[in-house]
Amino acid sequence: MASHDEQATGREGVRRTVTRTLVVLAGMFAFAFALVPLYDVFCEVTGLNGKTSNSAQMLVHEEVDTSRMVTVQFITRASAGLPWELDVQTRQVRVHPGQSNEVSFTFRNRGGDASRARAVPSVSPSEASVHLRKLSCFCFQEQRLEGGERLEAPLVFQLTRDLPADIKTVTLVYTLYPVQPAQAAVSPHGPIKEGDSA
Amino acid sequence: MASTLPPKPTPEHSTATAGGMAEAGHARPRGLMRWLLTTNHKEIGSLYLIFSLTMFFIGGIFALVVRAELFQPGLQLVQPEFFNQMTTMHGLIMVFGAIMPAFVGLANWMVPLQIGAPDMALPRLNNFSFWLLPVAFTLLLSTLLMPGGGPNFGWTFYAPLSTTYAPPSTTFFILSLHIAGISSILGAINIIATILNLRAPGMRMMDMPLFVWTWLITAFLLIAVMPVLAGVITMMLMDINFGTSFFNAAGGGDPVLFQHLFWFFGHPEVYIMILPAFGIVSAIIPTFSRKRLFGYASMVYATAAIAILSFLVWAHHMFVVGLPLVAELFFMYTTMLIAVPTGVKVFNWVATMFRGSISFEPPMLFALAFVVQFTVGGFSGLMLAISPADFQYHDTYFVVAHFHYVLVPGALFAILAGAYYWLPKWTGHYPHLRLSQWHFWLSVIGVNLTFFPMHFSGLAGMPRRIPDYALQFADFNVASSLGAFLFGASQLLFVLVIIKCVRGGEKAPAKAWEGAEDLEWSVPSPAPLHTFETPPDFHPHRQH
Amino acid sequence: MRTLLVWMAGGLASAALTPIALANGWNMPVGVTAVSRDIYSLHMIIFWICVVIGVIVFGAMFYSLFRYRHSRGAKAATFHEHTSVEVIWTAIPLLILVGMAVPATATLKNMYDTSEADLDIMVTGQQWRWRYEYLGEEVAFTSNLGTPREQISGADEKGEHYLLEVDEPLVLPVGQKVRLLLTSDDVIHSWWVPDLAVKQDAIPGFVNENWVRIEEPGIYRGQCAELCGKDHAFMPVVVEAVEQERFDEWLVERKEAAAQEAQGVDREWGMDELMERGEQVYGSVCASCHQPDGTGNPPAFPALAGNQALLDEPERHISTVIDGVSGSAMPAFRNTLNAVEIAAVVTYERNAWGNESGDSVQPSEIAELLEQDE
Amino acid sequence: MWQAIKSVLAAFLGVQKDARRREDFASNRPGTFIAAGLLMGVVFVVLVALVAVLAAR
Repeated sequence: MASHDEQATGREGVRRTVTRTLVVLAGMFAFAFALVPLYDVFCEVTGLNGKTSNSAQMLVHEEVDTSRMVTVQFITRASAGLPWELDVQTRQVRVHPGQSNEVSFTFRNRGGDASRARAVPSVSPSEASVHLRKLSCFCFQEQRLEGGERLEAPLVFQLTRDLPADIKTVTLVYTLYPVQPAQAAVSPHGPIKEGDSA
Repeated sequence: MASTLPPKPTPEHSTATAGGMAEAGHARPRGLMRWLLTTNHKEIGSLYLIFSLTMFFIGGIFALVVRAELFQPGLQLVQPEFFNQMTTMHGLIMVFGAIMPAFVGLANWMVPLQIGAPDMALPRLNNFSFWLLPVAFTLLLSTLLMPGGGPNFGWTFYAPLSTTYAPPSTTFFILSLHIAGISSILGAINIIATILNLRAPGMRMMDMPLFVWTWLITAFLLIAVMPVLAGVITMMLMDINFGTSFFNAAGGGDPVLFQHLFWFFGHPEVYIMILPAFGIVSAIIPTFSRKRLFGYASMVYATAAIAILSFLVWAHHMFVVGLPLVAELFFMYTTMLIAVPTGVKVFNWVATMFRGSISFEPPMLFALAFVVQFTVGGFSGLMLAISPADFQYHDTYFVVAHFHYVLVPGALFAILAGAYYWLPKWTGHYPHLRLSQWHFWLSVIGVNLTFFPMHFSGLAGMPRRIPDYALQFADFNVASSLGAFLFGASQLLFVLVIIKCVRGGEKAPAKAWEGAEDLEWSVPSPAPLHTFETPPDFHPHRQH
Repeated sequence: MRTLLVWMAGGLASAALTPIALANGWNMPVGVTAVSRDIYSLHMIIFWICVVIGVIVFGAMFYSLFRYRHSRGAKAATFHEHTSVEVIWTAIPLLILVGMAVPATATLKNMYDTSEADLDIMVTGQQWRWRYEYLGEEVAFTSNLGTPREQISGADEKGEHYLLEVDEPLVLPVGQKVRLLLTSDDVIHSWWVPDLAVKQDAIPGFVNENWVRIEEPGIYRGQCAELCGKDHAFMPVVVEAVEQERFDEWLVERKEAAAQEAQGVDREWGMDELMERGEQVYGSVCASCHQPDGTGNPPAFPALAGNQALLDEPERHISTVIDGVSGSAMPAFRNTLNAVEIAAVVTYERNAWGNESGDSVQPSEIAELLEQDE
Repeated sequence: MWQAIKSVLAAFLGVQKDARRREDFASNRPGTFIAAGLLMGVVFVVLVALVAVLAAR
């Protein structure tokens, strides 16, 4: 800090200060955008917000914990602007941690025209989302259905053994949202994969 | 706005002496062009202050529309759509148009005078950053006339209400906020450059008056968080216009992310609006106690501590969005800790008064009211920090009471205190004593009548941002509305005081207040247009 | 001097008023759950701590103002720091805060323990109503503002529960742990009942959890707490807590009523019947945006009266009501209204306010579209 | 460095002796203090987070 300098060198100091603050400024602006992916990573690691991974995970081979049962509830919802329905074959299952399970979901396009949609998952309590591993899920990609078409899609998941003991119920909610062509093109949260409807 | 400037608050003779100074060989432009092109820190400071006062009245009128509608249950004057625009605009204008520019204006005027600098480090940039403001706020106000109306989603503009569900004018709202943000950033750069480089020879950092210190720290906060705000609103802009989904769950985005980013900016922003107030009060209390500020070093350190902690508490605005338990606890603890350095400040002010020699001129009255009422706001802040209790307080009038106590009898009273304190230096005259006292007492009564009952309506269960309410909240709202109109009307007295003070009044000497010691009191009153062209002699131990 | 006296009088008056204020129910409600009582006591503890600190600090301040007045000839001392005093007044608040943090942490942990619930309820916020689903019970309904518009505009006298009444309250059993799962169809809402000390944001695309165990039967009223657009003030929450037996009966009644309504689907409905029912439905779910006279509030809420596109395209009219419009305030009513209600309201909209299409929509047609057999 | 850390800790609490403060500001090495400040900031966050994690158990 140029506090003891004379006025003449003061101009030099001003230039230096301005350069430095501009660098900090640019850094902070970039940081704001960096926070978006950082937040996603943070959420995935800590389970903040009940976000789940949006790509397939590997099965963790571990012994099934038969000493306790966890209830997994499934709730399906469809948002406005989409003549689709999403149903689940069973509303809830009781599983042992460590075990892998399969549940079947049905998509149906009630409308007359083809359209695209994406099921957005959310897990509650959010702490459980770190321990929920999806080996296969329809939610990894968007779906395209012709008018009147129906599609069965499986969810294969595993609750890992390190699921905290106080979590006895895990609720998985899928909300169907319409996909507008523009939306699919640019997403800050990674590319949305085009799924095949078969 | 600029063309209707009231009589120049800078002393008239300053124009007369201007001729032979500074830009030798160029005749200084006169009239409107003089104000458009000025690079003088005192003139720009005055422009900022006048702009901020104008915005204060516009934002105040919006508040009075809100209070008039809330005077009784039922919808009488305005429809909910318009009511929401009024609450939103009131918040945006008061935060970005009134409080922040007022502090920048005070900094422009006083920082060079307090550190013995001839002007701000970057005078032309200074002019530019001011003139961005009228552009930004004309644009913002014009959104009210656009189809679908202006912003109606609260000053916190939570997504998706402010993106997918927003009125078409939102793009212009974002643009105006960008411009205002750039103005703040440029102002901050200028202040930092001035403070770090242009201090009088011999003045070390720890010799600087606290107003300079608090503004230095505030400027760093601005540099750190305004770009984050710019980032957030850019993301909004992209979500609205370019089909991205940063905050749109339908495209894999997250509305809660918006709140994290907003409050990462928003909480330091709260301190941006209060730290310079600490500086002003820390100048006034010692002056009128005729005693050195108690714990100068602690004050500086506490300000720095508050600034650092302000980056670690943002999620206390989000206790009910469903954070995990650990996050909830973390932010509760950090928020409670911020009470410690804040408490230190209040204790130091009281200790400064203890065994002083106290007199009650208008600046001191406002400063004392600041200490008491800001502390009341601090107490409710401490209550809000208790996360389980916040489940009941959150988004109610209790919160409205809290932040208005911090910002109105807090920040605003400090600005008024500063104005009364430095008016003799700006105009060469003391403000009219009787009128100032009337202004003070009516303001104190008005402000408490407005905001104190809000604690009760909030605890009784009244949510904020509603145009109509259940019958059990009626009495509180009658009181609040009456208080608001009283407060609003009494601010007209302030305008009267300023006009009278510019025109004439009791002449003030260079050292207008007996106990005042900082460098600004060594130049004549009114301060000539150019001061400290040769650096003053600064004796470090004169003050500390 | 006079100044000082006024200050002190003011201070004393507000200090004296505080207990009166608390006694008159201006305070946070104690509520009817264990959690609400814990929160209330935290609130009161921290309040009294603030009062004590306030009395000490302001006491010292006003003492100084009084005692060391310049007008009394006070001479200023010269001290300006005192490290041990500073350390003490830093350490004491720190200790008080730690003391506060301990019970607060315990309460918070309890509030976060949603495990082992007896009943799960899905709460969905929608501009501007709440939808409740009793998971596993096949019971679901929406809860709209019950206050007539005439009371809001001032044409009628305001009722006792003005703005805090709904057409159908959420019915919960007392003594049971009820888990609430909250989400939203559009913007962020917040479900709040002060007596239950539950306030939780409902966020589109995400689910939040909270829980409540009500101890006393009664009717508890609250409101949406997060700004959610124009009618934010008009989406109340009403919870009716009843004994377990009454709750079981209510569930049965609810299911029977739904079954009865479903029967109405198959028969042919007359125009007058549909119009009458439609007007009723329109008034409770559509009128707040599209206005009672169908003029709407463009651009956000289009007019229905004289809307040529609506009259020309009956299929699109129906599908808009069933599926809503993405990214707008127009929700999908497929789960909110049944086939009869949808048919009635569409018929009403096509034939009211000078809209004279003359066509009527039968509940059976809607039912076919919805394929409610699944 | 130890001196810098002590001063930063004092800053966190907002309490500092005039003499020590004078010493700090006599040294013309802001770098040390910024480094110490950042370090203590991180330590502080980790500490509070740790307390929160333990309390949540």
